[in-house]
Amino acid sequence: MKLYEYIIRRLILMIFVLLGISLIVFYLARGFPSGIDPVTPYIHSKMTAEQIEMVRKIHGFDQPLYIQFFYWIRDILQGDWGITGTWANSRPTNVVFFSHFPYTVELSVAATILTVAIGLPLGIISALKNNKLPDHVSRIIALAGYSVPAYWFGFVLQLVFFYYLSLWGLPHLPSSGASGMEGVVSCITGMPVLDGILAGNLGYTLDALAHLILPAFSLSFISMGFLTRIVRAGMLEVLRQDYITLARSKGLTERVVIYRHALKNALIPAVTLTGMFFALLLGGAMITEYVFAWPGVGQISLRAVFQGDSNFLLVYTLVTAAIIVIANLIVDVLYVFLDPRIKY
Amino acid sequence: MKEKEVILEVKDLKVFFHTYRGKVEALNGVELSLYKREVLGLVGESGCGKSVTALTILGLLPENAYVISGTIFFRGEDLLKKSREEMRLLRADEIAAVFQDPMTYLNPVLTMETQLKEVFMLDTNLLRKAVVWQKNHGGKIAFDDLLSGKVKIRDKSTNPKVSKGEINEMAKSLCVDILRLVRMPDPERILRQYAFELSGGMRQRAMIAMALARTPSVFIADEITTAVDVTIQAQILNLMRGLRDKIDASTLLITHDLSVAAENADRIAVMYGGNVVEVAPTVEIFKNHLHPYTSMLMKAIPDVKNPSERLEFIPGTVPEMINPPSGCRFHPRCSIATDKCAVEKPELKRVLKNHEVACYNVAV
Amino acid sequence: MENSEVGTTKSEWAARWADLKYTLYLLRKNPLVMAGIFMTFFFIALMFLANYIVDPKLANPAGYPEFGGNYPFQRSYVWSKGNIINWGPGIHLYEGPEFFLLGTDGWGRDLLKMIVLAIPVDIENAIIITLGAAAFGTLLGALAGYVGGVIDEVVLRITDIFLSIPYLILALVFATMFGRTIETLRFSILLVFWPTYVRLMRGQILSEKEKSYVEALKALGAGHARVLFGHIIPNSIYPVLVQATLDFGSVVLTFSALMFLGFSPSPSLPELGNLASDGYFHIFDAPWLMMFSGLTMLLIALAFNLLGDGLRDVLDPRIRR
Amino acid sequence: MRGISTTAIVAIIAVLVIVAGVAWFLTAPPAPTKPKFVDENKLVYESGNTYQWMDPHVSYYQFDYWTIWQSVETLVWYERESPTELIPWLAESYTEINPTTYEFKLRHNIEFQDGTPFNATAVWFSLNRLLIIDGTSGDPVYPVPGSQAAWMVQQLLDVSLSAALSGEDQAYDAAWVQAVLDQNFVEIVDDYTVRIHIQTPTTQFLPIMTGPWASIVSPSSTIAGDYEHGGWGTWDGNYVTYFEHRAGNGDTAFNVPEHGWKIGTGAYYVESVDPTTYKIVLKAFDDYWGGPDKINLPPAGKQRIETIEFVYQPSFSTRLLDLKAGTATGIGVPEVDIFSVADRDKWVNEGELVSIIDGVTVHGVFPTFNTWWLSFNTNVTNPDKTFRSWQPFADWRLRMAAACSINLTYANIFVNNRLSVLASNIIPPGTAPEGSYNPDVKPTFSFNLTKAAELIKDAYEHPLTSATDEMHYYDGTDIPPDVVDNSFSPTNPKYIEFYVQSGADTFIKMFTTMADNLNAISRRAYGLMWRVVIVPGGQQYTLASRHQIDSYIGGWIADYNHVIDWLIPMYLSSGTYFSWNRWSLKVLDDLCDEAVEADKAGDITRLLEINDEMNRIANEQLVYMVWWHDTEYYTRSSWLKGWYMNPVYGVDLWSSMYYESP
Repeated sequence: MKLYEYIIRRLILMIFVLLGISLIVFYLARGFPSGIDPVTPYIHSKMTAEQIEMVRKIHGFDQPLYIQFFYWIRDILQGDWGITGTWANSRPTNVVFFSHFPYTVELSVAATILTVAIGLPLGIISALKNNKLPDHVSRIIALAGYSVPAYWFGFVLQLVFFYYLSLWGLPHLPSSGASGMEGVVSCITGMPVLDGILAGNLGYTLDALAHLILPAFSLSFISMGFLTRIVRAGMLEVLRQDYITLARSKGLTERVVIYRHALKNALIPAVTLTGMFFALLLGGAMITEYVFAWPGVGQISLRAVFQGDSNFLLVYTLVTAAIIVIANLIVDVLYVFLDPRIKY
Repeated sequence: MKEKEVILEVKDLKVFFHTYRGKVEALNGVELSLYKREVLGLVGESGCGKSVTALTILGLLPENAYVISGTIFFRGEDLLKKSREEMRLLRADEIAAVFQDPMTYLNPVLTMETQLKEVFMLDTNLLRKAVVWQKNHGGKIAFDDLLSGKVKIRDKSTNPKVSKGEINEMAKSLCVDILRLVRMPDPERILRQYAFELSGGMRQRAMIAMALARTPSVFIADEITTAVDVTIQAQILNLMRGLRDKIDASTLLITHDLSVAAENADRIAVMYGGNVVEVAPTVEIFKNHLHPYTSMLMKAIPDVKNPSERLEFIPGTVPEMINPPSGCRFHPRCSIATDKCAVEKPELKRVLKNHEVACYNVAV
Repeated sequence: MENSEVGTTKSEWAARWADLKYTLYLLRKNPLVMAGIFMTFFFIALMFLANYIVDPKLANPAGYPEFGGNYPFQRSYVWSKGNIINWGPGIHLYEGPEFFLLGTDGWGRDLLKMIVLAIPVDIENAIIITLGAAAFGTLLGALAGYVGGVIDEVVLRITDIFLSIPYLILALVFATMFGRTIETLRFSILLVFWPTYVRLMRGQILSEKEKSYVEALKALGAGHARVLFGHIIPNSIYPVLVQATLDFGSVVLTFSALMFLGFSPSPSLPELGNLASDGYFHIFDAPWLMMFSGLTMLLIALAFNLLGDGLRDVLDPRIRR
Repeated sequence: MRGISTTAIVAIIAVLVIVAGVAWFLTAPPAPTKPKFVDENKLVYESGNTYQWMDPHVSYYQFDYWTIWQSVETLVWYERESPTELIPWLAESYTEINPTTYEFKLRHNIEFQDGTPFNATAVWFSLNRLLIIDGTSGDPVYPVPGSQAAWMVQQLLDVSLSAALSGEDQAYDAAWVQAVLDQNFVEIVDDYTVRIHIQTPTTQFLPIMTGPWASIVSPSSTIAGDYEHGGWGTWDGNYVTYFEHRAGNGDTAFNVPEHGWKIGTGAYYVESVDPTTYKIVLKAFDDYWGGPDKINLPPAGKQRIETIEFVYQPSFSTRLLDLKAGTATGIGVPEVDIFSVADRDKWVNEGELVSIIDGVTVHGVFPTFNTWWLSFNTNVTNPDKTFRSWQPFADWRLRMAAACSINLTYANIFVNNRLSVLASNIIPPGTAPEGSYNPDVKPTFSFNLTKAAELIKDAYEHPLTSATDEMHYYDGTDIPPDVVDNSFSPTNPKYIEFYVQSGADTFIKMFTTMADNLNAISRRAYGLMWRVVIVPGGQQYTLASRHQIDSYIGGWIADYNHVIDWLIPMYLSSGTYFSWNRWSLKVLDDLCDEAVEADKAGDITRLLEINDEMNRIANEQLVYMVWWHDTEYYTRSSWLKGWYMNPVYGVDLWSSMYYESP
């Protein structure tokens, strides 16, 4: 099968997956008394009862659930993603979502970079020093990474790098938020750091970076564990291979043997993992964003959950799920370029 | 036949492996000496420690292996006393090896070019001078010229300034040459390909080329013919023979196939259970083999003259290395064994001119 | 298999037993996994003993007779004077009849005792959730893998769907819809964790199905159920065990995370996430509350992850070779 | 296309069909629009606050008022339509016989919740009980004399009998009780007439009499409750013995009416109080008289709410869930979270709070008589009560430097989301009498870091070493010149701490900004370090009252809406906050006396002049850094009708409310 055929096949499957997801979430979010009436966000003080009824008719809120679902799909396809009550009243859901998405993107990128920067070396070290002290140390760090409660770690970081540092009058990191200087530079990309750079405002950029450090680190510390583990396993596997013996017998230096011959093979699974993590983060790291009051989609979706705002939740799950599925696909396609042996 | 100078000498080499299941005594007291420009065939059943010997000489034993005792003298220096870095340098330009299964021994995700070029890149000094030489004399340096020493640049003079691009060019062209040398068709294409895109023979040649590229003085060929079918075997062996005339190297030809050894080797050392039991020139060993194990091996060779005769097989099996038989490891399977054999291990001693045997009961 | 008597012959089980012993031997050689085992045992033991070590009545803030339960607010977030840890200025230092090693929570309850009482709550729920997810996932996966065909496809797509829903959102929405009860929480977390096992088991079954002994059994006319449950599943259960042990940690974390986010049935329920959320509003003036409850969570998760990690290594065929 | 396996498609369609089918069968009936609390005719209020004292004569906390106001009543109370105008309530009428004597005619046939009739004895008992419980309800860990409500009335009487006002601890013995009773505060004329004698005439007498402290309770039930709780045996029927017990045992815990308390005349009685979950349940008092013209009951035909529950729920998200799920009628929403209930953009741009949750109304925002200020304390003592030689805020330069280190306008917009009104001085808008709030009195500081730097540099070069006139020892004697040592340097570093209560994110953010700005100036260069200390709520006041901290963020809700009520505690050297901060400015003291005089004489114009003058001086001296006047908002279910709140106490009163479909 050709590569493009494979991709097309996956894309078609994706559509069905997304359908299933929205069906489940739709049922959960709309099917229960405790869910709010989806028409609410559409209503504003000037509206008459007739107008409200009209809205109900248009979006099929007066229909039974399984019919509402098809109304909803129709609206989605027509690009009408509904109105959300979360965070700001009477706003098109997509506007709200994509106004907060950049923050999540910024956070995810930073976290992923950190993850790779820390996790990769750790994994390699612990593979090379297999069952020696460095191995045990880095393995324990990794294990701690994925055993740590996200909010607790965030809190410890805040306590140390915000509270105690500021207590002693030392330069300290901000405890929460994405920027301490709202509205100083015009919003172009929506990502504080990038905007700061584009506006050439050094102070703003540094401030944004300072806000970014803690949440990014606490996220990366968690995903780092998994990366370290998989890199280590991969390296151990590869180092057992015969071609490493040959490379050594050629008299190559250890550096070349490891970084040219071993790493490239060991990296393949790591790439999958990193890709998946990035996708998951793009879905919004709810708890971390909640603890650090980071205005990303994760935090709003949390608010949406608490407010029972089905319109937002539906779009949110749909988009993030799509991101995850597509990320899967991209990773699989990446294989072809990473590993010459694989063909679709 | 006058004494030749010894280039590699292994004395009483004991190597043990530690595994979850216990201690494996892979080598116990291997005695071996390789003369300059000769081919020594190392013969034995699989699992008798041939490859381990090779790896020990290369200094590539896995972590769980330990050298208990012994010495390996190469040009008068003990390899076992050398640091890892020294061993690396040695591998880089003195001792080269070719292994048996070319599929697993070539890196699947790197192109042949990468894997071949990096070998030349080990000695950029040489490349630089080659580039300079080209600039001065015009024309083009082929790998043969380096081998035959037609181009006198093998000296330790300071390396001249040459751009990286040129060095790469040089290395590339050398790769092409060397692939031609091992009789690979269309080298440029091969260089762009990956291991899995090549046939078994080609992989084997590629590996030989890599070994060759260092113009080594000791050349360890570990079962190079097992993984490939008979026709390719022939080609490869011819290639080896051809190369032998070109490069001034002594070869340690490790094989379980007596006929291969017979065709190629000047001398043959027979190994059994981690010991060398008999060493003699090829002709000698075929005419008059003294060790009972050797004679059994001989019987196991099909005879073209009277094929009707059914082949002998060696009773018993290769000894378990975890707790090997005491004394002479062959005695459980030996027809002429005495009580003494079960007690103490026979030393390899010279019984005839250039013919050594490790057995108590050989009648000379 | 010379005797025509089909089924789990002695030799087969003997082999499994030998394998198990070898596994234990390997475990003993691995320091990390030993640490994991000890910690796990510690917590499990604590789970059973907690209610004897600490009087559960103390979870009820009025359980301090010497204070008559009056002015509970005044003893909130207390840190005993003379405790070795010094949290810096602004901490209300308490000089009173009893000494709180880890300070108290908002109800003036001894945090150490509350943590001891909380451990069983968390571990019990985690066990229920993990076992539920594992059992359900395994059975479904086994079925899909063994039967194959359309059922396989259907099951796979469903797991696809569940795996692509963003982490937590499903659990959150479910919990929101069905109210704040322990049962709801358990089920909502189970929803998040079961698909992995389906995938895992299915893969195992597919590889196991091809093995010759299955052919042999079939040839000897063994029933499907017998082949599946008597032979295939037992032979491919190891990875599920490992996955379950590894998941256990994250289940504990997820469970307490939901509690932390405010899905707790009652704010005074001694549960780690609940204690933490009480502390969350006082992270700067009463850090100990969140610090120690979170630390306990970390330790529990760490224990099981160490165990699972070690098991995975030990059961790795490459090492067992 | 061969790529896709047909089985896959079949399977997927199968899935969809199945799930759709499931959805079909499980489709819940259309959501019942009626919340649970409506069916149960119950009002559930969830908040992160807990009651502190359930006793009306003890409590001094806004949250307690909320519960108390539902169950007790006073002689005079506020007109519902114009909520700052006073009307007779339990009293039928009142007359001012002379500036120090008021006569109250009491309403007939009003019954307490326990069935005993309301009469003059009850009034006598209640008001004297208040005086007897003088500051003795202090926190046993940190006794805070006079922190409680008694002083409100005591200021009208012989202040020497008040720990709060006289400053010295009282010996709460029989003699003292007698002395208090001898003041003859309440004189019983006949069963339904009382005369109240005060010693300092004032126009604020009636407002004071509306406070919860002045509420009238049923003697029998109250005494019974206290005896049972205090374990004092059986009552001999003599009120004096009870008072002696009450006073003598004042340091013991106060009655937490776990099994209910029917002591008031109000619309609801306390059914139970759970000290473990802080849950308070109030039940409708069926024989409630309904207030004058029944204004305190729902309109005719509307059913009043049967049960009121105050639930402690620390987690805001849980509260939000309950509100949404229809299990809570109203919830407390912290300022940091208001915008997960209301629409921030609408608020910041259009200035109206609009709920974004179905079936929820946000009432507000309303101005309250509440001021937030940063106190600068002098005469700070060490924990062992010895005088501390480091007195940073005795130095005007450091006070001014701190005040100049933050831009309040910016902070109120970007940090506080415009949820408050910037203040020019401590008097909130709307304070009686008319014109007390004078926006022309401007603060003397503004955001200016260079000025701050200059001031600190000056304070570093010429440190204040001699005691200034507003400084004196704890016991009031003057301080010799060589005791104070405000010198600081990198080799001899000093700290200045801002105390703020946990959870007050706005203030924490602002303080951190100030500390950062100031540290940037003075930490390296001069070794002067500023830091923010976060403490559990209320602790900053306790520490301040013990003169142990340099400065804290203070917030004060007016006890009763009158300018004197601000001037005395804020500016009089013996006034609560001023005495905590250990300030004593002779000029202000004199002006206070003048103001009181003017007030006695009813000379309002003079009073206002003095008021302005005092504010002007305070601004010059920078005794406080006044920040802003708070506002209030209320998140309630839209089903709750007839909603109204009393601005003086910043609480909404539910007795006249009822449920109706929005």
